[in-house]
Amino acid sequence: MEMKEMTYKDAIRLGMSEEMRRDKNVIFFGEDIGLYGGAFGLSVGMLDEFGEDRVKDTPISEAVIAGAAAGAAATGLRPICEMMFMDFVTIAMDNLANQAAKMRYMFGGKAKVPMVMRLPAGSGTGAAAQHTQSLEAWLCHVPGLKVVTPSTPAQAKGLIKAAIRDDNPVCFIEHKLLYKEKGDVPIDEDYIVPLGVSDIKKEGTDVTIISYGTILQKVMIAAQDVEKEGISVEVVDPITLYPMDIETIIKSVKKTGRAIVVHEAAKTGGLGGEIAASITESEAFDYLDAPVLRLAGLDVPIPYNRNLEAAVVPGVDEIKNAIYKVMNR
Amino acid sequence: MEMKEMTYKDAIRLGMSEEMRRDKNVIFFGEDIGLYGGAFGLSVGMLDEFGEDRVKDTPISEAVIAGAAAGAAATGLRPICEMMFMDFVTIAMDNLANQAAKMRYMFGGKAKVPMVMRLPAGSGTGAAAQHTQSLEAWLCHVPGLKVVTPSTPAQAKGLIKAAIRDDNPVCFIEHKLLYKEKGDVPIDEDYIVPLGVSDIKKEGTDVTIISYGTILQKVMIAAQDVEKEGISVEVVDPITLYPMDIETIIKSVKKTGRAIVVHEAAKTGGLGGEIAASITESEAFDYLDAPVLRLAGLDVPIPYNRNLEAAVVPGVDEIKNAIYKVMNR
Amino acid sequence: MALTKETLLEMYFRMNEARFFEEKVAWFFARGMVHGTTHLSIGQEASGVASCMALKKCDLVSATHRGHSQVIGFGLDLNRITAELLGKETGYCKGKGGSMHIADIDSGNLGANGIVGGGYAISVGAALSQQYLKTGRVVLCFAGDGSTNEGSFHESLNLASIWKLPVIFYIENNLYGMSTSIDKHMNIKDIADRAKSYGIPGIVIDGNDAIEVYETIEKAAEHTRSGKGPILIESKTYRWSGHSKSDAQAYRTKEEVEEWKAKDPIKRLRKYMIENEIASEEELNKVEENAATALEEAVEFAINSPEPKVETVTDDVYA
Amino acid sequence: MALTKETLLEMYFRMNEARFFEEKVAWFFARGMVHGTTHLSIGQEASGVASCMALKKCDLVSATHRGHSQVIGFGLDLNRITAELLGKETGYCKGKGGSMHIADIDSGNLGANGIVGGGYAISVGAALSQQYLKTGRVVLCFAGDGSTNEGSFHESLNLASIWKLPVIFYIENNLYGMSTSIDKHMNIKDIADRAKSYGIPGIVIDGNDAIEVYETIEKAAEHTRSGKGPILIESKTYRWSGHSKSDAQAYRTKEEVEEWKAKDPIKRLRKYMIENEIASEEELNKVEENAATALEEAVEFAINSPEPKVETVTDDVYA
Ligand SMILES: Cc1ncc(C[n+]2csc(CCOP(=O)(O)OP(=O)(O)O)c2C)c(N)n1
Ligand SMILES: Cc1ncc(C[n+]2csc(CCOP(=O)(O)OP(=O)(O)O)c2C)c(N)n1
Ligand SMILES: [Mg+2]
Ligand SMILES: [Mg+2]
Repeated sequence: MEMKEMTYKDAIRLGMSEEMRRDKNVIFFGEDIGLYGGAFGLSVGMLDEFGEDRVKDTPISEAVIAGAAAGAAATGLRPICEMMFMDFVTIAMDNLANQAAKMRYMFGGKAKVPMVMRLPAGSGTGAAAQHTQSLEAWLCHVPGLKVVTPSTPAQAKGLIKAAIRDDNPVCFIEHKLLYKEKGDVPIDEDYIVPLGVSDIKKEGTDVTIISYGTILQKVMIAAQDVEKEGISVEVVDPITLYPMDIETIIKSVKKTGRAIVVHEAAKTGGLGGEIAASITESEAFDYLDAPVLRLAGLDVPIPYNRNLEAAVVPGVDEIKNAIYKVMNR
Repeated sequence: MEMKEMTYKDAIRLGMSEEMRRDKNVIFFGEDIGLYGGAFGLSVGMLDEFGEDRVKDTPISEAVIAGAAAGAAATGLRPICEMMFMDFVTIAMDNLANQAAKMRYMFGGKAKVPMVMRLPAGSGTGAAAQHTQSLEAWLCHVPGLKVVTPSTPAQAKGLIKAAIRDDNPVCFIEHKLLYKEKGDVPIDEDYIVPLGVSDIKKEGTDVTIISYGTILQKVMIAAQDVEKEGISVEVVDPITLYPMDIETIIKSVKKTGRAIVVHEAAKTGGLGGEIAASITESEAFDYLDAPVLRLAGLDVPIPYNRNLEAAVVPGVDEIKNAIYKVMNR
Repeated sequence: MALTKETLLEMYFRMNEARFFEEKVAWFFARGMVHGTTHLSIGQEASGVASCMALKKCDLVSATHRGHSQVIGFGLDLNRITAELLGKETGYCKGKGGSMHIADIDSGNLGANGIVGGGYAISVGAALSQQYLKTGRVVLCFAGDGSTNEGSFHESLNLASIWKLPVIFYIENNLYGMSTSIDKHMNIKDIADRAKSYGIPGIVIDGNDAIEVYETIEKAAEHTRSGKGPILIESKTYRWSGHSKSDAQAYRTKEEVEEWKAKDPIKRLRKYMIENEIASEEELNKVEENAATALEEAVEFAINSPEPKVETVTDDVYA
Repeated sequence: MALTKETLLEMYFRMNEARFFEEKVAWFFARGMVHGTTHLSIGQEASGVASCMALKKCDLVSATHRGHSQVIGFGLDLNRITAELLGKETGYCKGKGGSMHIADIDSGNLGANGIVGGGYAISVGAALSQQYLKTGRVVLCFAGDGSTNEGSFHESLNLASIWKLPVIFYIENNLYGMSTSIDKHMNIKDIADRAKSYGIPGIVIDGNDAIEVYETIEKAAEHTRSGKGPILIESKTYRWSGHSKSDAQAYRTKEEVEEWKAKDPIKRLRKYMIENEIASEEELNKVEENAATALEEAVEFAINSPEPKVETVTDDVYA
């Protein structure tokens, strides 16, 4: 596959742009996404290429952004809409969860709602409690939505394309701290990262770590570190958080006998519980040599101060300690 | 304790009324709660007793209902507000999760937000997808909120009183199907069900079932049924869903060696995962004779048709089968 | 375009269908034959039916929780509406939606909505599709007076205005949002005045006058179809029944209800046609009979339709 | 009440404090010395300061993400504001809030807000407390032009109007919501016109004229304090800097910015005081110097303050 190095952010833009070239029914709207290029500069240049009919600035009105996407999707378009920060989806939850997600089912299978909602998430930017949340667990608890999140530039491109082509409402969670991460991205316009397929990011035999998003990088560092000490870690990135390809995870845990779930979102009510419980109630239970551990954000709003903010999310050392813990049993 | 038989609904009203008599800073507002007495007739008579200054009808404006409660709570009142159906909290999530829950922490501990949001939840009423959800898992994933739910009339009274007296935003989830359930309720005005204390509803030795809300009744029936067959079930009702008294649950599981979590909310992303994972990662792991099972609602929006609706939520037979399953290992 | 006799008779037919249908719904509920709740629009038939009939065939409609007159006015099949009410497999939503979610996206019916104000943003999106795809179609968005206090009203009208979308926001002001009278839920006389916040036209009409409703919507559709942007219409009307199946109606007087019953929109249309010699008593009686028959057939169809199979509970969550 | 010299000098002092503070903030950011982002209100000092100063001592204020002038105008301590910006333990929020969440509920400052429009409903609630507790206090709710398109604006103004709450909704219209100019985000000229949707007064003022701002708010506070209900004020002003720390400002011309810089509210107040012989050049220079000194001290205080202990990260989630 021919590759080009680019950032996560550029990869998302490329994926969106390719789909917009391919299908004129794909449109894109949100706050300050046009001339300004989005709060993170992600969509810079898209207005120039696609024009005001297809790249549309909205007023600051998150509820109607989500609802209009649902309405447009149900009537022939394939809208991509953006919440400037994932935290603002709190304003759009009715339109997302009560309308977009349920329309098809409520109407007996007659509606189709092919929309994508882009959601920049996560902490580490010093933006404090209302601009740093990781709310994927809420979205995964809404039947009718799909929830995906890429952790590399290549995934970002392939996954946004798959999300746009999907006939359902897809929540596409982006990690702000990854925006500037670089990586090789297939330039093939048919390169797709299919929804619902977990990625084994690293093979190993002693312990399986399930993680996604920004913190996956710390997991990889921890995995490489302990490898030197003779502990072989398998790392699985689910990519699609809902509906999740749990089979791949279960298979891995049956092999390793140990599992740790690591995410940035607050621990209580986070996806860690869902994944841990799914593993434990599966046939992998009989293979478990240790309880499935969860390592996640503290149950606090995200503080502003840099040190405090950093203290909320597990670091490499904590991940290594968790590995030692499951190995020592 | 002197008791009086009354319904769950009347018990909530009694609890609210007692607190409003005790503390004139407790006020109550929401849609059609005054003259109409609320969509479920829960607050009938309260307008008469407390007058328009304290029992206030609002327009249909869920966002400001939640936000005004937060603002009033931060400035000296102790408001109780109502979402007519829990499903409508989707419209109020910003004010609830970004404002009420975070204010104290964001402001360095200086705000106090003693508000209660009442949330009638659950299916079984034929009200279809937008009037039947059980969204407690969302709320439990918001540090700064407390989440409680009573399953009996006595609890309902004692818990609403404790919620009103608590100095934090408390989400008080009510089960519509329980509204007409009768039970003995202490008439003592100091009767309180403290937040953060799980209730062992029934003692047993073979398996622990953790459940709450409407479906707890089915759990009790199933427990009594299997008791006749020689299986002794311990049933724990956490009552406070966040922050949960998990210690009582862990202790129970260490005793029984088996655990099942049963709830009505959709399985994926539901609290079942949280509870199961908390048990598994605790010291109870070493005592487990079987994986912790989760029994929960199907991952679908709630359908209208009576039979379909009933099929979404686990029934007594499914609970019994789950018990057999963990016992047979 | 002047209203033809044919159109008027069809309107009269659908208004009667709606009335008979809802009387039957009330009957079903009184007997506990239906699950859930329902919101009757008896008394609002001119508002719901004549407005839809003023649209062109392919225009779109978004309905409310009080949507029976609206969907019958739109021309949905009474059999399948009734079947849906009874939760049957043959219903518009295969029994999954019920009274509050009757929908038929294929024919442009974007669905009734259980969320008050839930139709606003959906309608904006549907109108965006029409504009972008240059279909020449418009969206008629039904909503109630109470719903205009939801944030979604504000965000939706503003966005529709900026983008000049082909959508008519049509507020059925029946004087109450549940138990709360309009003077308790807003501090202005006419909801239509809220149009000024968005720089769009706002019009008040007598929602019990089928002719005025029809002609206003026809003109409004023309306006918005031609690219002039959205329009807000306030249709003053009244619901005769309680808010939903259980409502003691302590918030209004019997006199008020009687006063409005005297303004029956169906009788009024009948009188108009007779006084203007458009149709004879006999013709109109015949139309009424036909409506009654249609309803009987629909009920029969619905009752004889099968329940959805329980296995279908997991169908259609995803496309 | 005529504006006393004392008040005017204090106003001038705080406006200068605000200006110096924000210039320093920009300096900190340019050097990467501050974490996060910030929104400067340079050019809006009259709007933010004079409005707060027109309140009575115990009145309440809810601020925005662009809240530095507002909280300085309110009279919060510059030391603790600066410390908060630097995330220090001595800051108003012990370092947990930062630029977007400076708050001091004890003194009636309900906090800046990171959610656009987040202050509306909070202010309604705070005003409800004042009304219910009969404190005689009013709430001044700051918001931006862009925020008036949020649903929360609509719901909050409507509820405040019905309940006749003592709250002033004060919109700082700086012509842009981030990059989106007002004519692209709404279809009307004056936001104050939106007051009509709620049956409350709506007033447009020159937000760069400290005197007009002060006098208008003083009258508005009187109005709402006396039980006449809320009021909407649109203060036309302009931000000189970009929206936040990173903004290429492609959406506006240099000429426009220069035009508004010529309308500097601080120079204007100075000119007014000199022309009306309220204060001499020397007096005013002295005030400016004092403001500069206050800022220097604040910076020193902040820089020398300790970082919060990492263990405090789990404090104060619950009361
Ligand atoms: C978001 C939301 N809030 C509240 C309700 C409960 N509810 C259903 S209908 C209704 C009254 C609606 O009033 P209006 O918009 O005037 O319509 P009407 O019922 O009079 O036709 C209410 C409060 C709801 N379904 N959705
Ligand atoms: C709910 C929400 N949506 C979007 C944003 C991102 N954002 C922050 S400030 C801003 C512009 C606000 O415009 P305006 O209300 O006019 O205030 P100004 O910045 O001009 O002072 C935006 C879009 C946010 N913080 N909150
Ligand atoms: Mg109404
Ligand atoms: Mg602005």
